[in-house]
Amino acid sequence: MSVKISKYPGVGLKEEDIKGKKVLTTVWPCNLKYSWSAGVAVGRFLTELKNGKIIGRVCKKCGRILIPPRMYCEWCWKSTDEWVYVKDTGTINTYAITHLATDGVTRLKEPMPIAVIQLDVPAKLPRFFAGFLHYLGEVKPEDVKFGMKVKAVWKPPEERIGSITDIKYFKPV
Amino acid sequence: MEGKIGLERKIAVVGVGWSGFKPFTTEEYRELIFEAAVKAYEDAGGINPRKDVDGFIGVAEDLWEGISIADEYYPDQVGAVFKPENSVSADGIVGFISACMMIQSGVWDTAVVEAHSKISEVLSVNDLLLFALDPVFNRPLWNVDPKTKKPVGGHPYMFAGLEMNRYLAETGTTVEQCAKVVVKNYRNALKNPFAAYGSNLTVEDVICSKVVSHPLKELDASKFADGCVVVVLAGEEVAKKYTDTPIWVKGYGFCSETSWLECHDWGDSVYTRISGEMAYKMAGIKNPRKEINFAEVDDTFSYKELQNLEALKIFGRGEAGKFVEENLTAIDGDFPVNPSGGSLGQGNLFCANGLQKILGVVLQLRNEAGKFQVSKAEVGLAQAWRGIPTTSGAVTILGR
Amino acid sequence: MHFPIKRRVAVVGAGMTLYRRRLQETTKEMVFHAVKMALDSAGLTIKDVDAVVGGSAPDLFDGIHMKGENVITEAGGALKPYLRNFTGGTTGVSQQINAWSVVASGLADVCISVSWEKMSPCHPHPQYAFWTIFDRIIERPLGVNLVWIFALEMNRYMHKHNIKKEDIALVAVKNKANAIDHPCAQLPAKITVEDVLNSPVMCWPVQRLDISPPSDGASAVIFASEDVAKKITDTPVWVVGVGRCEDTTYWMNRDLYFPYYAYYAGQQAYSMAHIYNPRKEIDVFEIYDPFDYKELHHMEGLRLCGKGEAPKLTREGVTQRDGDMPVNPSGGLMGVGNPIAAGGGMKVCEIFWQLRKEAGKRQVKKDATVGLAHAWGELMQGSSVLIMKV
Amino acid sequence: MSLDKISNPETIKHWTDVIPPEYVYTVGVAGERFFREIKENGRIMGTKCSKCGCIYLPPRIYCEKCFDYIDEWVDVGLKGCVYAYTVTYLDVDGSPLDKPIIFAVIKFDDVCGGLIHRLGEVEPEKVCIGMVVEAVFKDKAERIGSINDIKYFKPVG
Repeated sequence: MSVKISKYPGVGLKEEDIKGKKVLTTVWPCNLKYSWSAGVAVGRFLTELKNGKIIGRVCKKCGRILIPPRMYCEWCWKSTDEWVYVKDTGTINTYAITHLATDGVTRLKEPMPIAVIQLDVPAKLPRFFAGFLHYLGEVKPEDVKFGMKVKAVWKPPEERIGSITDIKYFKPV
Repeated sequence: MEGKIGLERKIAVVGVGWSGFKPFTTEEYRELIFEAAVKAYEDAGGINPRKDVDGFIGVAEDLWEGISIADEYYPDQVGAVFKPENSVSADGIVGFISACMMIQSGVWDTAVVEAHSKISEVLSVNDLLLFALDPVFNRPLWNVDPKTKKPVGGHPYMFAGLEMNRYLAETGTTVEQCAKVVVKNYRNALKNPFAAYGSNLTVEDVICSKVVSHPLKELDASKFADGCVVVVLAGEEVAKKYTDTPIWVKGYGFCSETSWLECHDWGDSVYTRISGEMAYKMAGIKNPRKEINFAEVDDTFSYKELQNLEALKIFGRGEAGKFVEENLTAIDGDFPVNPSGGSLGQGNLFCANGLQKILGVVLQLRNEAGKFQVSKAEVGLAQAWRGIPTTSGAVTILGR
Repeated sequence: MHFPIKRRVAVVGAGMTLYRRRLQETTKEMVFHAVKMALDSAGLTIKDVDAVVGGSAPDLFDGIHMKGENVITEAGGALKPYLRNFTGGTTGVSQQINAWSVVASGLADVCISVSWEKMSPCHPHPQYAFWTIFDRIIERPLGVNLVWIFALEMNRYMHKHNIKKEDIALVAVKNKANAIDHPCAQLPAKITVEDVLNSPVMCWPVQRLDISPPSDGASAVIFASEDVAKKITDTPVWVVGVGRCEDTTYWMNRDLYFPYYAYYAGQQAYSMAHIYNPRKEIDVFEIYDPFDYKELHHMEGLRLCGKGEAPKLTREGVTQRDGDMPVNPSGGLMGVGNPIAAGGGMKVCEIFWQLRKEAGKRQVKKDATVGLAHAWGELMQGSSVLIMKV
Repeated sequence: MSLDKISNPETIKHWTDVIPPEYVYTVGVAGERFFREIKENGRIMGTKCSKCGCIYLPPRIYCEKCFDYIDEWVDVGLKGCVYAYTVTYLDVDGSPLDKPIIFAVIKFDDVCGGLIHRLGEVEPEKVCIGMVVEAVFKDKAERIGSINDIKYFKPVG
């Protein structure tokens, strides 16, 4: 730090200072509502998930299959060309085992494995692959391995709503 | 390659593209951006962003998208992957100026600026406007119902009401004159094929519309629209490679007034005045009324157009209303203002308002504006404001 | 990028507040503290300032929409050109690129660049705000947590190069110890590798002591043109290179083991600064370290060592303050705290102080003349690099 | 290159969600003193710059003109005048309000800034710019140290 500066400003507080109302505060519960357009690509992706299928877009120039699908190939910078169904199997590209819930403080009762699933799709550019983030199931956390073959476990058709959670999780095969 | 650096380096708009400009669009916003980018790159002589563009500037404000760090979702659809890219949370014109500064500092030759609005996705726009207030001194005036979590206590347009009240009182402008702005811009929009809200209103229609926050009426406020604008900029030496009709950036300025609404000058648009002065100085303009032919200024609320025109010194203080009444600012008038229909006629695009203004000016300068083409278009001015409850604005002057 | 940069730009002042989990100061007050200190240290007054660049990460931390507008006056931007840069975690350095261009373009002679973050208002925990950085439709419904993606990246990195957690924990040990000498530090500590390995698991392989804390804080630096800089100081710190790069949004479609975004951002800055061998030609590094493995990851991305070699350098003490290649002598985000944008801002301040030999107890042993500040962020996809030289 | 668009309205999909965090803001160093004065003493205090004499309301820890720290506190009184006002007929969600709310920017003598607050005990038609108004506080027991401890401003005389 600059040797010339002797004091740095700031008044640190403890959680109790705020909870115990030692300092004045104002509160605002924000509840912002949105209804996001899924658009052409993700809209179709969700529809197909409801049908129990995974669909991607093909860029004929670089030969990639883009999943999650998008209407443009960011690499060639052109529109993608056609739709293609892919199998719901893949390998674990990387995984982690979470002990935390979404809010960042609540601890889960059971640690849950999550993974980036590399779908079984021919990869034309080595750095890129098709796939997405999802839960792993029917496997003990300590048994999860890199490169493990996995397959999607779908919710029963009547429970599917057209969401990424229509896949319950991926399980090892 | 050797060239001028700094403000002497001339910059041209070589391509513009747009998409949407509708109250509701079915595409995802990134698909809208892609569409606008395709048009802009084609307009710039068919450039390939992966090869020909040195840098990109994105303009986005998190909560208008419902995404934290909106910049994350920016690179793919404009072709910016692995390219220098920067984002500003400001008005579109500030993004445009950021790109100009990068070109003038010598690191980039060609730059792309993108701004968009997907406001139809935001179901709680007014809650969000309150969320922009100072949480200690201003926001507690509203209560949040603990059950519904909905804030109550008066429409946030009351900030526009306060400004309008003070502006009318200080200048003697009348509500009829403000209504005339609405009538003019909605009529202009009828001539503009991509304006969403063109209609044939009368001054009475405006004055008799529902009062939101006296003196502000429902029709004084612009309605919202989705849309995206992409602009391609290039330094002098490369601009000619891309287009035969470069539109030169003659000057720019941006300014923020204060972060304390209590200190805001409610009757005047101080930020516009200062950013205007900055732009005039850069462009060497002494008499804006004479040296500029037309303007696209912020009109998210009707009185704003008058207030901004006065702040820009195009009209004297308190005179803008009179000139609007005399049809001086009509498309065929002496000094056309918002010939495209402005935000009132085309819809309020929030962060993208500034680029929409630039788009309007560029089309005029290229004589490509069709039915809303003004007769004399040598130099045009674009100005934008960030909307309530902010005090930030920007100006740019473009010329043939 | 063909043009020679003719207008030289220097950093002439820096300031920062304490970094704490909760500060009583409002966002406005924090920003004023930092800007005031930076102006004072440069010997400038507000009248000398032509423009202001602010930088701050998500609005959902401060809980103020369009939060750039909330600090205009405090940042010194009242009635002046003011803009807010915002590129997520990289903001702290990418805003310096914006501020640099304001001066380099000739628009301004003196520009304040202030970064701030007040994460404490967000409840139940600032982490919650991070849920909203994920894809709205295909990730958020899974209940994603920020730590997840880092755990995924860390695991991939460890797997690819066969790196042990012990090696990564060394970074946490080093940075938290470095922070002991930093007067603003939030979490300075003398810890051991065992402490890290025994700390609670957040998301395997990430444990509590692998992570930097959420913080409140602000930092500011002053940019000046050559004329002004030479008038007010004998030791201006010149900005010689800037770089910024972003990878695709679809992080789950690429191999996470190597940070190509850092590589390309580094390349841009190196070529602008005419640096061919960064390991030899740059003396001191402030590399973004919100998680301990990120420091190693980015060292590889910035070409300071080969792929998978960074743990070895750390083990050998090369990256210690008295080492051959000091990395994060400030204590980094692991030790000083991580108020997102201000975290990057702190790194720029530290390089400024190191190059001016004003870092006191934290001064690196070698004679530092060239320094690099790096920040990284967004969906593990972006990097900004700033190279400075005395 | 072709751009596919949605042509079948049945395939339009939306994903609806909320952003739910709650916020607790500290009122700051200057705000702490300001609101405690309101709560305990029913006084409206500003801070004064000893260099330029400028008084700030809401109070700040610095002078924006001299750009330096200030810590002199002065009572600005309870009376101010209306600088701008508006009568709001709609609520935040656009529904009509039972009773219109009058908002005003209230300026105090020789003070930089002022307060934005509601007006009460006055008919909307009677309000005018320049009108002198006075703060009406809640009962001391009800005050919590917030800007709402002032119920509203009412016309004087």
